[in-house]
Amino acid sequence: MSREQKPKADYFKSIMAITRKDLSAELRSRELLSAMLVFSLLVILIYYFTLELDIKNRNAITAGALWVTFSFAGTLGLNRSMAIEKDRGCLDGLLLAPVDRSVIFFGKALSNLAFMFIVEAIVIPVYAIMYNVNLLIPGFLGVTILGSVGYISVGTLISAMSVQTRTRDVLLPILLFPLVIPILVAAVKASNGYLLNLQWSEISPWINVLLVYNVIFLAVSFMVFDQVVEE
Amino acid sequence: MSREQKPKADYFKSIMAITRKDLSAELRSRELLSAMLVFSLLVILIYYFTLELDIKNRNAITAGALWVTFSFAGTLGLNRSMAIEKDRGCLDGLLLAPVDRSVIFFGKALSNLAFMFIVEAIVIPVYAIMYNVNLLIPGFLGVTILGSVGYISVGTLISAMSVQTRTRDVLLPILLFPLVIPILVAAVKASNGYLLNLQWSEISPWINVLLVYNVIFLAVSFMVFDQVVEE
Amino acid sequence: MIEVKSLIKRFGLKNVLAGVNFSAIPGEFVVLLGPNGAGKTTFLRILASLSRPTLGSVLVAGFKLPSEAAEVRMRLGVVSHNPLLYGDLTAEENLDFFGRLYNIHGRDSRIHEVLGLVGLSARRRDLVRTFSRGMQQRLSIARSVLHDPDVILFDEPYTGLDQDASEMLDGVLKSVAAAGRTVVMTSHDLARAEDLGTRFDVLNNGKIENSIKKQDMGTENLLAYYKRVLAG
Amino acid sequence: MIEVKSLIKRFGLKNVLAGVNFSAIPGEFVVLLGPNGAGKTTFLRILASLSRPTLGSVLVAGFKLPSEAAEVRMRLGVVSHNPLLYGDLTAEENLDFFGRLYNIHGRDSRIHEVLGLVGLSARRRDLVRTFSRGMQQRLSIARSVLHDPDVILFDEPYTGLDQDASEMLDGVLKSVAAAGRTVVMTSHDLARAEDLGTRFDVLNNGKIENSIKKQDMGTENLLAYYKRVLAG
Amino acid sequence: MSPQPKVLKALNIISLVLLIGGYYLSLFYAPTEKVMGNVQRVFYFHVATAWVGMLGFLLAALFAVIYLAKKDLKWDAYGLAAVEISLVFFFITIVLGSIWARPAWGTWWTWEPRLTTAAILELIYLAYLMLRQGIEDPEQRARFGAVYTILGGLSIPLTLVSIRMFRTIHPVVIGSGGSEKMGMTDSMVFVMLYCIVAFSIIFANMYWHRLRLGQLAEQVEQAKMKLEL
Ligand code: HEM
Ligand SMILES: Nc1ncnc2c1ncn2[C@@H]1O[C@H](COP(=O)(O)OP(=O)(O)OP(=O)(O)O)[C@@H](O)[C@H]1O
Ligand SMILES: Nc1ncnc2c1ncn2[C@@H]1O[C@H](COP(=O)(O)OP(=O)(O)OP(=O)(O)O)[C@@H](O)[C@H]1O
Ligand SMILES: [Mg+2]
Ligand SMILES: [Mg+2]
Repeated sequence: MSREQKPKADYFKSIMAITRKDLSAELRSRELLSAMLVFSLLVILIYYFTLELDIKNRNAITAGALWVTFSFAGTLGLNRSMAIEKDRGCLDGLLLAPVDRSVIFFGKALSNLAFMFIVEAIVIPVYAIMYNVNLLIPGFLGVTILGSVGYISVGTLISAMSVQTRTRDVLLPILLFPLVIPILVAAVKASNGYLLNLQWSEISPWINVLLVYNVIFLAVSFMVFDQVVEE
Repeated sequence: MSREQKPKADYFKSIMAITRKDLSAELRSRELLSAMLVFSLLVILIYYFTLELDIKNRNAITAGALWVTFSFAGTLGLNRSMAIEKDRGCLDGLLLAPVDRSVIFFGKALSNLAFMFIVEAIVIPVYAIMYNVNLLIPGFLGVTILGSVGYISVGTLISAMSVQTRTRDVLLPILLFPLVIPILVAAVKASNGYLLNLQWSEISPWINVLLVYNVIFLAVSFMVFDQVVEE
Repeated sequence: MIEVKSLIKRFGLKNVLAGVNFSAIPGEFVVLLGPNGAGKTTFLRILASLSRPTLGSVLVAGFKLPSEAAEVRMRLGVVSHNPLLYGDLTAEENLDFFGRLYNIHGRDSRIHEVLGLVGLSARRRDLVRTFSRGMQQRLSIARSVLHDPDVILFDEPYTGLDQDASEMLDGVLKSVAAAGRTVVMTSHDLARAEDLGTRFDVLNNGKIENSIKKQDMGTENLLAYYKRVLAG
Repeated sequence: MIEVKSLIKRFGLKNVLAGVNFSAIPGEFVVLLGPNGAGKTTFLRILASLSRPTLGSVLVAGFKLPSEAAEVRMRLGVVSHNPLLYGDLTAEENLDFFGRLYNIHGRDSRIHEVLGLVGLSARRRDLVRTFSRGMQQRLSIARSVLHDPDVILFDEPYTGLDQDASEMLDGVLKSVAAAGRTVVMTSHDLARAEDLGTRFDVLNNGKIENSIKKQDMGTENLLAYYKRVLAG
Repeated sequence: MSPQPKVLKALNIISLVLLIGGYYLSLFYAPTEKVMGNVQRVFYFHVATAWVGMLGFLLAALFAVIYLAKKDLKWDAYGLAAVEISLVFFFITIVLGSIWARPAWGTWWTWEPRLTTAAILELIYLAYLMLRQGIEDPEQRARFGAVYTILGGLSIPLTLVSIRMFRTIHPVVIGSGGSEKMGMTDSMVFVMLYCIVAFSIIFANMYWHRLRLGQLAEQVEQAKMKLEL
């Protein structure tokens, strides 16, 4: 029996199996998405309630407010998505499967990204209507996508770590936020550039920062992921 | 054997037993407090970074920024404190004990309040230094205490509910924030009154709101607590 | 003493318990048998006041549930599928905490005693979360008998216990039953059940389908009896 | 085929496994015995590639751990203390998901088959989180044999199973062993162990203290043997 | 525990002497800066502690890579020691900066990229300690810690370039044209370089002690274990 080869599952098919499992579980309960959405709206409301900014200031902070909202909602999503894996020991189940660890990373990252995009796709128009700003700017949307990819790639890695600690519910934002602040700042700056119709030369450095961080974070996360899921 | 009476544990002693258990577990690991603290600092930082407010605006939002920070850090604390009860079925263990449900409520609320106060006692001076505002105003501190009591009393109730749902990590802020917005707004307004040295007549309505909400929330939470912990 | 009349428990539209009648007197040791998903855990949780009956009357230790729950709880010792312990406290601190809530006199010496009983004296200063499954189960048993309860509800208490611990638990259960307590236990281990119980009830299809005293069993062994009942 | 040489596993400064030597050939059914906290679960987790050895060499199904873990995993069926199932998926969806990861041909019919085997066909469309303990354990067993593994590692698989399910599991294990697979199982149920196993290893104080084949046991029963080994 | 090796004892004395020398040079030898006056003397320690602070964080990232490759817990201990000491030094940087900022900018703290990124860096490594605290198994703790220090190490460059990306009041010294910054005389440059070297040696000294402390703690644990058995 021993050393003869058995056919392995296809790399991409396995990734899709994981993503599909997450999406279909979510489709049934819709609890994660609805939680992220309601939470996003609450953050926006609380922002305005406690800050009481005047109109002029409001426009200047659109990108900031949106990104704070996305990152808090994102943590919620990341936490939950990994907690599902940990609850009945499912993560062990995944780890027992004969797939590369990077398959697990990409599978989870993809479904996390999908949740993030769905939330953004709803929050951005709602925000645009509520505060009467035009957000349908291709550049702005592109930056949002770029920023989300970077955020989710570190986020998936960190949430896989934090969920295995005793203080899992509290540790994720603490570990994640300081690391992604460069991404958040660059995304906010670049978005503001598009919203305020600045020159490309003023926007491009931030886009570069975003691209560099995306590449670095994705590469590092992908490379070290097996270190954080194995005992 | 049946109907003869057995001596019950003293009401206040039982409350203290629960609070003490929480505090001594926390004293050992200090994980909850450090998490709440670091998280608070992060929220303040993110605020700065994404909003980039100018000096004038900053002063006006001190109370707002602090209360947003407290409420986010508070959710973290509440969530964790109840998750500890749920993890190995401990909540069932508490419910099996021959103490009134209100004992459990007050015991948990007291330890949550203690955590909240400790966090505030550190965050307020740090904020005062970082933003260069004087916060050592008795009225301001009094309002902080009042607001925290209200927040924690509903918070303890809601966290007992949310922790029993499947989506426990995400549900708490969603259920809690809309309920405590009156408290937050009143606390922000009253604090601002003290910070900007307004007349008592301008502050007192908000203090009244706070007092009324505190009494109502405490009374209601205390009364319905047994409904949410029992199956 | 336990008395349950036409108890119904519904989850959604499914009647998990569909009219259970049950009673047990002091000194009686009832083993509750039944296939997976029969509702044994659900039944015990209701007796333990952890779950409310949808319909029906429940009397435990002479008090009504759910109205006189506090009195019932004082007299109740429960082992459930979960250990009901705090992972961040040591074994000793866990027992001390529950000891306070149960208002136990001579708490320290009693804790010492039960820890010895379940063979965890050497590990009493270790955090519960580093315990192996069987060690948690042992502590869970210690916790349940700490206040010398009148009524004992044990849901598969032998789970994860090794030979020593199982024999220890045999001893505890026998001495408790001999002291005139009421014991209700579920188990899938029929050999053990046969040895300990004084009565065997089979829960199936939401009802107690059969109940037999040990002295009435004659030459039939428990396994045969159980299979016969399930076969209808 | 399993071969373990001078395996050490340390938690902090505690050597939970202090030099375990162990081997099992195809067709062998090893029951791992030992008191609570002896390190049985720890040992099985290492064999299952879920935990890394601190020191020592481990060979499972002819491949080295941890370096050739992926090959090992393909040939491994594991039941652990946790069900390893998604509560928010139905029984069927859970098996379908794992079936994809294991690249099983004729997935649907195989799932149908194992669900029938563990007696959950009727509940296959129900969410796993509404299952009772024993039902989760059944599904967990179905999951572990889905891909017809060469090596089977079962940690107290009888936990929570009722009579029917236990007999089903007996059957599964016997047929698997007869088909030349390697089985390692832990259990505290010596009667069952004696019936199934072809070899009995006692893990104690971080070492395999004794190992005996069934045909060499003579008239001594397993309980007596186990107690004698523990007594030193 | 073996007594301190001779080199370490010598290093203790050298460190002390260097520290006293640093005090002397910065407080008395260096010329008083024209615009800011005596507060500017804080500058020498401010820069030197910032340097060793970041040095430790970088070392930790390096050790993390080695740990992940070699899986020898020794490297984890090295990394942890570097982070702990650097956290202290970096905290001193922030405090000294604050003390300086009070007269220079009229505030203890201002929201400005260099200061903010410095604060974030400190928070990253506090988070690192919290991560370690939440994990029992030393091997897992080491792995997670290593992964996190590598990610944290990526943030250090950003802190460095932050002052170049934003318009800011925190001055840029190295590599800038030198037009706006305070006029550094040669003796000022000398004191600065002296302090950087001195603090590097002090860092090495403390690092050695911290490693020995770690080994001692481990021995105590082992002794305790033996007693229990
Ligand atoms: C990564 C951390 C830091 C590094 C590498 C750093 C480095 C430096 C350097 C090299 C100078 C001298 C500039 C010159 O002489 O032209 C300087 C000046 C100064 N730093 Fe920092 N610093 C750091 C963090 C901080 C922090 C956290 C604060 C405040 C809380 C601070 C406050 C100051 C002040 C007030 C000055 C003098 C500014 C002036 O001349 O107007 N620094 N710093
Ligand atoms: N929260 C719930 N929601 C829906 N159904 C439930 C819930 N809890 C239990 N059930 C169902 O109730 C039935 C009885 O479950 P219970 O846990 O009482 O069984 P049991 O007799 O203890 O089984 P086992 O021997 O496997 O432990 C099962 O069919 C289960 O699916
Ligand atoms: N993460 C951990 N940290 C520290 N100690 C641990 C950890 N996991 C297990 N242990 C210790 O390792 C020892 C062996 O545990 P293990 O779970 O392997 O025992 P076991 O033989 O499976 O026992 P049981 O029969 O009770 O299941 C126990 O003393 C336990 O306290
Ligand atoms: Mg059950
Ligand atoms: Mg075990």
